[in-house]
Amino acid sequence: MKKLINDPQNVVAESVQGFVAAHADLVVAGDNPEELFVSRAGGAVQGKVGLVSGGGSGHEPLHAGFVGVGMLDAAVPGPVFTSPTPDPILAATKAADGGAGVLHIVKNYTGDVLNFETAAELADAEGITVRAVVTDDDVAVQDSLYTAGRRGVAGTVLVEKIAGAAAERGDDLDAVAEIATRVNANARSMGVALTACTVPHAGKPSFDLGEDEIEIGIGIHGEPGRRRIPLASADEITDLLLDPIVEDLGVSSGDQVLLFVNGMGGTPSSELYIVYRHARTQLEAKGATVARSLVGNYITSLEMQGASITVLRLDDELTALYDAPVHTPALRWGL
Amino acid sequence: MKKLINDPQNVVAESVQGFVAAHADLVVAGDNPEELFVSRAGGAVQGKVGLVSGGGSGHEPLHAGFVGVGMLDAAVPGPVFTSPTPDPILAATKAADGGAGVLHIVKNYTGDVLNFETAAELADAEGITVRAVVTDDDVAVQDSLYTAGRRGVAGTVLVEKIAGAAAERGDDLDAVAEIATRVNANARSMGVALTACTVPHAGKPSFDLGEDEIEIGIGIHGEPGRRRIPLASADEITDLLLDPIVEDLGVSSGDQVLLFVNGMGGTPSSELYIVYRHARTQLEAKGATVARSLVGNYITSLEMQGASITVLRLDDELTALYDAPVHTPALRWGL
Amino acid sequence: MADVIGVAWATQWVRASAAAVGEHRMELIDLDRAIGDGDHGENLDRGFKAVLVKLDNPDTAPPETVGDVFKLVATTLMSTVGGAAGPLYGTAYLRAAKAADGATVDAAGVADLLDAAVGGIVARGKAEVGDKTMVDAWTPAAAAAREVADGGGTATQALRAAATAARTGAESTDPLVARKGRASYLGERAIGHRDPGAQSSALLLEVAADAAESAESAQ
Amino acid sequence: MADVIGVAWATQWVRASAAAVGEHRMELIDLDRAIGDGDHGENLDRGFKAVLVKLDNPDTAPPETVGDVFKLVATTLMSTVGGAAGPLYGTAYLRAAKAADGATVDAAGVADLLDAAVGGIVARGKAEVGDKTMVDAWTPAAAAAREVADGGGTATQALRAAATAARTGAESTDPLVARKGRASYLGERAIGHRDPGAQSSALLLEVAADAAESAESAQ
Ligand SMILES: Nc1ncnc2c1ncn2[C@@H]1O[C@H](COP(=O)(O)OP(=O)(O)O)[C@@H](O)[C@H]1O
Ligand SMILES: Nc1ncnc2c1ncn2[C@@H]1O[C@H](COP(=O)(O)OP(=O)(O)O)[C@@H](O)[C@H]1O
Ligand SMILES: [Mg+2]
Ligand SMILES: [Mg+2]
Ligand SMILES: [Mg+2]
Ligand SMILES: [Mg+2]
Repeated sequence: MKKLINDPQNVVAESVQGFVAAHADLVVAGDNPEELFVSRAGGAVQGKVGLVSGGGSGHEPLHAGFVGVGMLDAAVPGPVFTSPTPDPILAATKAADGGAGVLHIVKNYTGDVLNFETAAELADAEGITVRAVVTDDDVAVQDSLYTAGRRGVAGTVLVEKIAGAAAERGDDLDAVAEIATRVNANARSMGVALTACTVPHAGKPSFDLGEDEIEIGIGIHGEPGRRRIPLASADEITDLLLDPIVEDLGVSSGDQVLLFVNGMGGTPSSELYIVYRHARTQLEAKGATVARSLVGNYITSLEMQGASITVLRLDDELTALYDAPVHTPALRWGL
Repeated sequence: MKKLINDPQNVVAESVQGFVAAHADLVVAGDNPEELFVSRAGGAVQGKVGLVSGGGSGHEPLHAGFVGVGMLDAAVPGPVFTSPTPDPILAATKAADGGAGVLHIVKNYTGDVLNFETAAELADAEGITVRAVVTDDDVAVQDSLYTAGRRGVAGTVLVEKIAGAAAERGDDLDAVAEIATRVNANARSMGVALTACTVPHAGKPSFDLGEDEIEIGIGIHGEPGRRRIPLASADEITDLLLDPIVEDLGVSSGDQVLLFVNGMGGTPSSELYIVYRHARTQLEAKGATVARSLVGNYITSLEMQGASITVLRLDDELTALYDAPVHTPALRWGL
Repeated sequence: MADVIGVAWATQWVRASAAAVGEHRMELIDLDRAIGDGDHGENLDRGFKAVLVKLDNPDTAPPETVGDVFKLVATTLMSTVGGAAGPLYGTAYLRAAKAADGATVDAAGVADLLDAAVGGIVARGKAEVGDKTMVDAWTPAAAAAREVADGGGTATQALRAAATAARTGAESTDPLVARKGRASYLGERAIGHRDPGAQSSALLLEVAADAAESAESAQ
Repeated sequence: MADVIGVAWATQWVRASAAAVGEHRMELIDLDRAIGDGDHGENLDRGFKAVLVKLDNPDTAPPETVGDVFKLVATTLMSTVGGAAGPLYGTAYLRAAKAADGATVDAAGVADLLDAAVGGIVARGKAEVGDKTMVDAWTPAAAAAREVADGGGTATQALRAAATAARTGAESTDPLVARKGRASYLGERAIGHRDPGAQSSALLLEVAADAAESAESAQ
């Protein structure tokens, strides 16, 4: 295992220390290292709905990189690929509460759902109204009685951005939750891994992949994908990711969409743009208009080589909220 | 070789096509695919000094990602790790010329210097005044009669940002060149590779590194570094990079510095922040103030795992120019 | 032959659990790498290490009942393990703590606390037997303990029967497709792999029986 | 025995160069991977392929003199190779084109054009013999051709002598520390590796001699 780390046990803590030091104008870490969370430097915004997200670490910049004006109020980084426990989620929820209630944005994994649920109960007991929106945009997983449901992946970034803008313009808790639900309902994602990633505490790759194999339909935790196929061209791989998205979302002529090509951490941006290029061409061939684009490493799996494609169907309100100013360590415009 | 690419010959062209499609509000590509360059969407700004940079591809977002308001006017992406030829540099220079002359920002490599030199002569013959600033911030290479001089590496990003702001505020060509020279003179960098990268046309890693070895003092072209050492902790590696920088730059108590931790493309941002954390602590221990920070993938070596540290000594003018608004695909604030 | 077990056993079980989880950390990580995200061993190891720290903290009153021990385990796992296993094991121990409110536990008491644990896991995770989760270990374990109790056996015998059944239950997950948790994303690819949570459950119940037997033989 | 070579030879040399560079592409890449950035073979291959396209373009007038051929090579390499080798080779061929302005070249002419090429490379790159660059191949090549010319040999003999000297010159770079180009960053680590530009130079001069000899034997 080759990493720029010290003790594997301290990876998350030290990384967050560096992160808050580098972005002290935007974010602070909570006082208690046992209940690690990151929140806006200025404290909760009174009267504004607070947005809290979190989950296992290793997906940076998600979530802490999206704390700031127009997006999250607090983020809870758990151990690498492991949902945080209820205590730090509760602490973050308190820090984010400006009296108008708090929205939990939770990626659909058993651990995340259970720990956020408990934290919400505890927050409720302390008089904070909490609503949760669970993201599940990954079309690689079938949503059926026979699975834990679809996973929350890259669409979560768009939920955080757009719901964050809704909260910033003064929407109440129900309205912000409705927007977040709407974004999730209109977003679909699918990912591919060219290489595995290595979790620091495990010290070895999360799966073994031959030199000519790739994993299609991976999640963001180094788990194996739906199937393993021979290495193919970027255009072919793009089709394998995009087709199920387009089908599941029912993209049709005249649709305005946001096309988000996300890197898994170890793929150069030049390759992401090659994927973007073909995905855009294919969407346009379907008669859709790619009205907004996002290309880069936003929700990663450590140093994994690979990418995911997310398509979000836009309406005028979602577009306006996406365009609204945002100022966070990892996403910034208009400010 | 595992990459999200189609034909290795088309990597740069297809990637640039995706890039300009995704950022059509900011950039356009020149018409002639034989003379590939990227320039501001609105065309040259009349009366403003034009800034042009370029070099081999594979370092994205450098340079095309820095074309836009407050930074470059045009960028010339050569083949992967190969300096572009004079023709596209000339074409970019013409596109960037708003009548106030053009500054070439050239990283100090024999090929880049020679090709930009020729382009400048050709531009001169067409009546465009060109000045060149050659960046050479890499302390891993000794600047002596016995080398091609120090290399231009991550400091180049800071030169482009700060000189870009000077041009935007209306400085004339000599003044912009003076600022660029000043940034370069006050910047020092050094890098480490944990893994090699694979140039698409070569199809195999640029060097072979054992599972427990790292290369200290690498450049940005997958070339081997100054020496190979056993894998060490992030803090130890950070010291190995930072110490020569601090010594060469003569960082002393009271200095205001910008600390830039740059990823080589395949290293997760969590690790970059661990490096940042220790580098910042060490600089502060020397009595310096880390007044500005930049952490992320800005000048990469394809999918290489590794990082570089750059320290720029600031003065009030450089700080103000660094803070000035910038709106490019890869760097954006204040707009 | 002792037919009741008490706080000494419970404390010894916890210590042995921490040791066993530490020892099998990598095995559990590897099982989870195969069909999950490779953190199960790390998560439990972090949790049980924290339990030990609490248990040995001179400032907190030592637990007086079996229930006290389980409560300490429950709250500590809940606040240190995270992931799916944290809330699931946390709830299991919390319900077991409520079920074991006396100073000692007989065979029926063992069956009761295992039933409570199963109830807690199912309440949180909604899994059934055959879904390839820890439920596949705990459910047969509780049933086996009940059978011993109903047949007039001792607490120690009930625990051993539970441990044996849990191990068989864990092994029974090998050929299954998962319907809950992360492994469910894999579809058919999960076949042939043991569920890490079922494996850790069997491990914990085995050291529970070991602790009871060693207490007994020490008498 | 022919003592002059002309446009047919020059054209044949260019075609053979493109073939040789294509064949040795990976070898040159590997040499450059070791002490540079691994693109030298790719760069030259791209450049000479473009030269062939220009040469075979029915819309452009076929070159009439040796100088015309070299000029076409010079401008095409300059605008397609990039890196250090593009301007250096480009300037070499450009200066050689000026030196070879007649329709044919004798042994002295070969020495003249090689001298001009060396002059061009040194003017652009400022390297000296011993700096571990292509200069280490071209300089002895030019000197060897001059010796043949002064001794009354043929153009073909001058080229063969140049090729042999260039090969020896390329080999002489193996033990050197580099003082110019990318390899200079490596310090002592460059020792034991051949300079890729010197190697490609030897290759080109070898096919120059081959082209002259095959033209001769065809006569
Ligand atoms: N819904 C569920 N019901 C019961 N057990 C579950 C459920 N989901 C997951 N588990 C158990 O949790 C184990 C995984 O735990 P762990 O790896 O620590 O958490 P995570 O899956 O969040 O990484 C699985 O092996 C399985 O036994
Ligand atoms: N200053 C110089 N003078 C002469 N030859 C040089 C000089 N710098 C580099 N070279 C030659 O160029 C070769 C490298 O060419 P190439 O790999 O195509 O370019 P780059 O170094 O830009 O990648 C070296 O092997 C060397 O022979
Ligand atoms: Mg996990
Ligand atoms: Mg090169
Ligand atoms: Mg797990
Ligand atoms: Mg090279």
